Amino acid sequence: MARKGEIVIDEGTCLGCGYCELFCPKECIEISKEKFNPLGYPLAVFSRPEDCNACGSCVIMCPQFAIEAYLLVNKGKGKEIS
Amino acid sequence: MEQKILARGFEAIGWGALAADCQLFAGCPTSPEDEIFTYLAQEFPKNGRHFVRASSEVSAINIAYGSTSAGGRVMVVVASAGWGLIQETMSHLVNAFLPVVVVLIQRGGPGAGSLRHAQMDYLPITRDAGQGNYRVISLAPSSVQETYDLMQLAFHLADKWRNPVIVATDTIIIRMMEPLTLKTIKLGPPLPEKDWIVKGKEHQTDGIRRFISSGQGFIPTRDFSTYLHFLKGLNEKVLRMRETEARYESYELEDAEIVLVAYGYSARVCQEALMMARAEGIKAGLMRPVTLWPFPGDVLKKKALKGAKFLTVEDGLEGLREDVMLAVEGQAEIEWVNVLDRNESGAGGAIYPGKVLEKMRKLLKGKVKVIKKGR
Amino acid sequence: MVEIMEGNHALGWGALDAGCDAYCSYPVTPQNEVVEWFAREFPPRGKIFLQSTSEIESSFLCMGFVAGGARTMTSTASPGWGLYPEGMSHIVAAELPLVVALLMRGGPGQGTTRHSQMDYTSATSPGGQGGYRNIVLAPYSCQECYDFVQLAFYLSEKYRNPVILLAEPNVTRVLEQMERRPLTFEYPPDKKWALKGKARHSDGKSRLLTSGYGLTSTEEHPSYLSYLKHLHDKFEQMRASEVRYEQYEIEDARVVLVAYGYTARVSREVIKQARAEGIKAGLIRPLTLWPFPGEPIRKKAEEGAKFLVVEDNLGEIGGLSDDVRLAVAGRAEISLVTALDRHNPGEGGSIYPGKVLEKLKGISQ
Amino acid sequence: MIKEWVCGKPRLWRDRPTALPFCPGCQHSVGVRTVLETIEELGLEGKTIFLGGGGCVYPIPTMLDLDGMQCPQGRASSIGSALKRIHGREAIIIVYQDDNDGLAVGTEPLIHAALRGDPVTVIMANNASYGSTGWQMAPAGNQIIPPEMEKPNPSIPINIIELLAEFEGVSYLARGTVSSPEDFEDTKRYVRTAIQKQIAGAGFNLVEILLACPTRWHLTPRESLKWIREEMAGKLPLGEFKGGGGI
Repeated sequence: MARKGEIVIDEGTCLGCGYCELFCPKECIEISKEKFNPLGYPLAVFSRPEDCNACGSCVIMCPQFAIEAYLLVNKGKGKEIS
Repeated sequence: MEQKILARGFEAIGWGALAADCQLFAGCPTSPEDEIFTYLAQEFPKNGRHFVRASSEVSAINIAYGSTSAGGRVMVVVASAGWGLIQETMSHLVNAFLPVVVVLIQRGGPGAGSLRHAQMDYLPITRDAGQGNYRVISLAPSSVQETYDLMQLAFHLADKWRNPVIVATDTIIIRMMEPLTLKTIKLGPPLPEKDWIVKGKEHQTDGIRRFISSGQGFIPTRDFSTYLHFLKGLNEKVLRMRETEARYESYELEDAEIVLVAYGYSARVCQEALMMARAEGIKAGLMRPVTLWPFPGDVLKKKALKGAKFLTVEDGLEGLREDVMLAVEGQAEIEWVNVLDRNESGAGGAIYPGKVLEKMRKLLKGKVKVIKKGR
Repeated sequence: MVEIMEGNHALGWGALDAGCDAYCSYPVTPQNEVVEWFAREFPPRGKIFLQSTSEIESSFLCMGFVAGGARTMTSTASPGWGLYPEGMSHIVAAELPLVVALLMRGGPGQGTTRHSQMDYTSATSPGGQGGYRNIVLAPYSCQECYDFVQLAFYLSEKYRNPVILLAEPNVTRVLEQMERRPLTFEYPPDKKWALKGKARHSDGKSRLLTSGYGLTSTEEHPSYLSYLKHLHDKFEQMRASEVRYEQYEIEDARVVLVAYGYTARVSREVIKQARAEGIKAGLIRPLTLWPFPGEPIRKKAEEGAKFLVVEDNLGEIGGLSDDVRLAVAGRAEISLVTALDRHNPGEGGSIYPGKVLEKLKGISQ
Repeated sequence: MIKEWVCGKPRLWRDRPTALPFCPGCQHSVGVRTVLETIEELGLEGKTIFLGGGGCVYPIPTMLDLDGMQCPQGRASSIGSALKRIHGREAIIIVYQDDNDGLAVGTEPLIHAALRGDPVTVIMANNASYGSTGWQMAPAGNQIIPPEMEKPNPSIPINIIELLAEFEGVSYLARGTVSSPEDFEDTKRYVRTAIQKQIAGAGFNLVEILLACPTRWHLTPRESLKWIREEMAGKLPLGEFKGGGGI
């Protein structure tokens, strides 16, 4: 089964620079036109989760360290979800 | 008709330098003087003057040393963090009798300190911070207009005494915006022509070479033959400066029982405190030194002999208090408001008029520890 | 065991016996002998000797040595001292201990290559930014060079603040008898603040040093004002408990000389000659130029004594004479013997006992 | 299904409630990430001393769970040389300097640390500007700064790699960027080689990282990265220039 990934973007620290959107090979992230953080910066949004394989390109390019990447696996020592 | 504009403190420094026909600016971008840097980068080249971005304060002051030897009026701008780097060359400028205007923007100290305002460099400004014994006239503006005027005075005094002059301002004064009247002020008789500058033998009118050295006394020069001869010359110059160049402003000093002593932005805080005190019936007055050195101590001595008490207000650890103690010579009580009396503990805190008034009331009731012991 | 040695080398032996680990400086006349001693004696003992590229570099290399917890010394002379204020201000701000030996040479500027006492003010009311203070010790013999440098290491670590040894080359170049007996001090136990790498600290927590407490808050100093209050209290503590001075024939003295360094040795000779001629003269010699011993001077002023400050600089514009004026506070007359009273106009001129005695007689009528 | 953590904020970076003190698109934190990840991978976090310079990088040491120091403007490589002499092999010294810090007032410490061959690793984060001081031009950026900035006194940008290449004491010199994930991996490899050279005591090593500073260049973050690849890397070529290919 293909690698299935997921990212979590911390909206308190994202400043909407757009590097994650630029470098995601699968275009899963988008700088939203509606959501803004308290300082007025546009926020990055995980718009197309289906293609994400947790490659981490967005994570290493984020200057605010705002993104955490996870891998969705059947078993392992990670956090249990539904 | 004089032009009247709304200007900020750092622009007044630029306009003042242009009014005094300053030929060269050398500096290295350090907060909080970066606005001056950006402003002069536009203004100086536009008016055919040199703007030199040095790699550090050490090279900035030495660029000034070189260009003043060629005769043009020269200025350097440093912030407190970087002030320690120019002291060796300041001492060399004094030995070589070379005029340079150094604008110091005081910020929190010591070390990198803070990026905000402070008045913590009183002692290094007024004493010989570099090697050897010397003194340098230091002027302290407390408004945008006065910054503009004192810049012109600084260039005049530097050329008159052939000695560096310090304009000691700070982060608040350079960032304030106030009305500014642009007029070149008349500063006494025209100064003699600089016949000591170096420009290549053939350009000298008398064809004789000129020689500038900061080792005067160690080697014989045109003006001084031996070390003692040089020391006598330097000592006499410093004493004449001390007698003739002290300047201060006084506010309601005549009947004052409490004399506030403060310079720069602290003096404006004291003017406010003065009004509040007078409203309460406290006979208070303010002496604001315009020249930090030579310190205008005589007026304080006269007030001390008439039984006045003193309150020095300074946004620093210590410094101004020492000069007041020296001037008053133990004849009066001296209380002290300093940086530890600020209103809040962050780097942006400030001394408020209320605090000054509170100390005045305590001083009147005599409930204050009298500062008699030495430094 | 008594040895014959010059003061420059005594500074080195004293540093060694105080457990100095690292020395870094830039050679400048007249302190080259100190640099040469460390270059010869430190490397074979596995200690660090580093000649820097300028005095600015010396001060910041030393800041690195002390930040790592090494007991460090540097030395310079007047022309180099003009480049130290920036480094000193940062070292004081980061609360790091350092010993600085400063040999005074004629100034200002390039100045002469011989002695003077013209750096009193730039040592006691420092030239760097921020209005800080350093303890300043003034040895005037080879033995005192040896003893004071050990005291300087102790005081610098006790207060985590640089200590300056102020001396003249005509004192430290003279061959004199001295006895090498190490002094013991109660040093603070360990340097928890030093940088070694997180794992090498007992509690495994990382350390942070900074010289910008207005920009950064740490556990030790959460706010800028609490930091400044701490500095202020530290300087007041030094003022209260670190004053040191010596007095010679002071009880019945009608004229009190105040001097340190070589002019203090001149003054001791003058007292002998004056007493032989019936003039009751005494000497107060500050061992710490900062904190300044104002107390004994104020006491003699209240007794109605006159003062003669003997200092090889431009006495009129401050230095020792300012501190005496502050202590006397207008209660007594102060006269000066200054560099302008030197015996010959060349750079080698000095203040001789004859000149001081002449002035002494003038004011004791 | 299990959610397994892959990567995210560097472990050595302390938590902070608000956004980093950097401008949007500023890549100083990405430059530091190359260093932090390398230190973690080589298991050196207990021995590392992180020295930050002045300007925009000044707050970085306060945010790291490493022994560190906020050094005065330009003096970090001197302080690093001294610390290396005391601790020797026991400590790994990382000097993280902005180019306004290292190439202006810091030239004397940098050049003489290289001449002495002190085995410290200097990361020269070059964004061609003075950053928080007011975004004046820094020595490395003079001529190559975006065109619309008129330059009062243009001077040739310092190419620190060429300057230090001849010194005997220098064991490794490389220049990379972080303007794409591939560049990030290259730069991280350079940083890793530099630290390994320091572990082996092979002498002074320096890695220059070309970083975006959108605020100073008056470009959007995206345009800044494109500008680095096209303009900046043209004048300051990338790659390993001395001591490449392992120890």
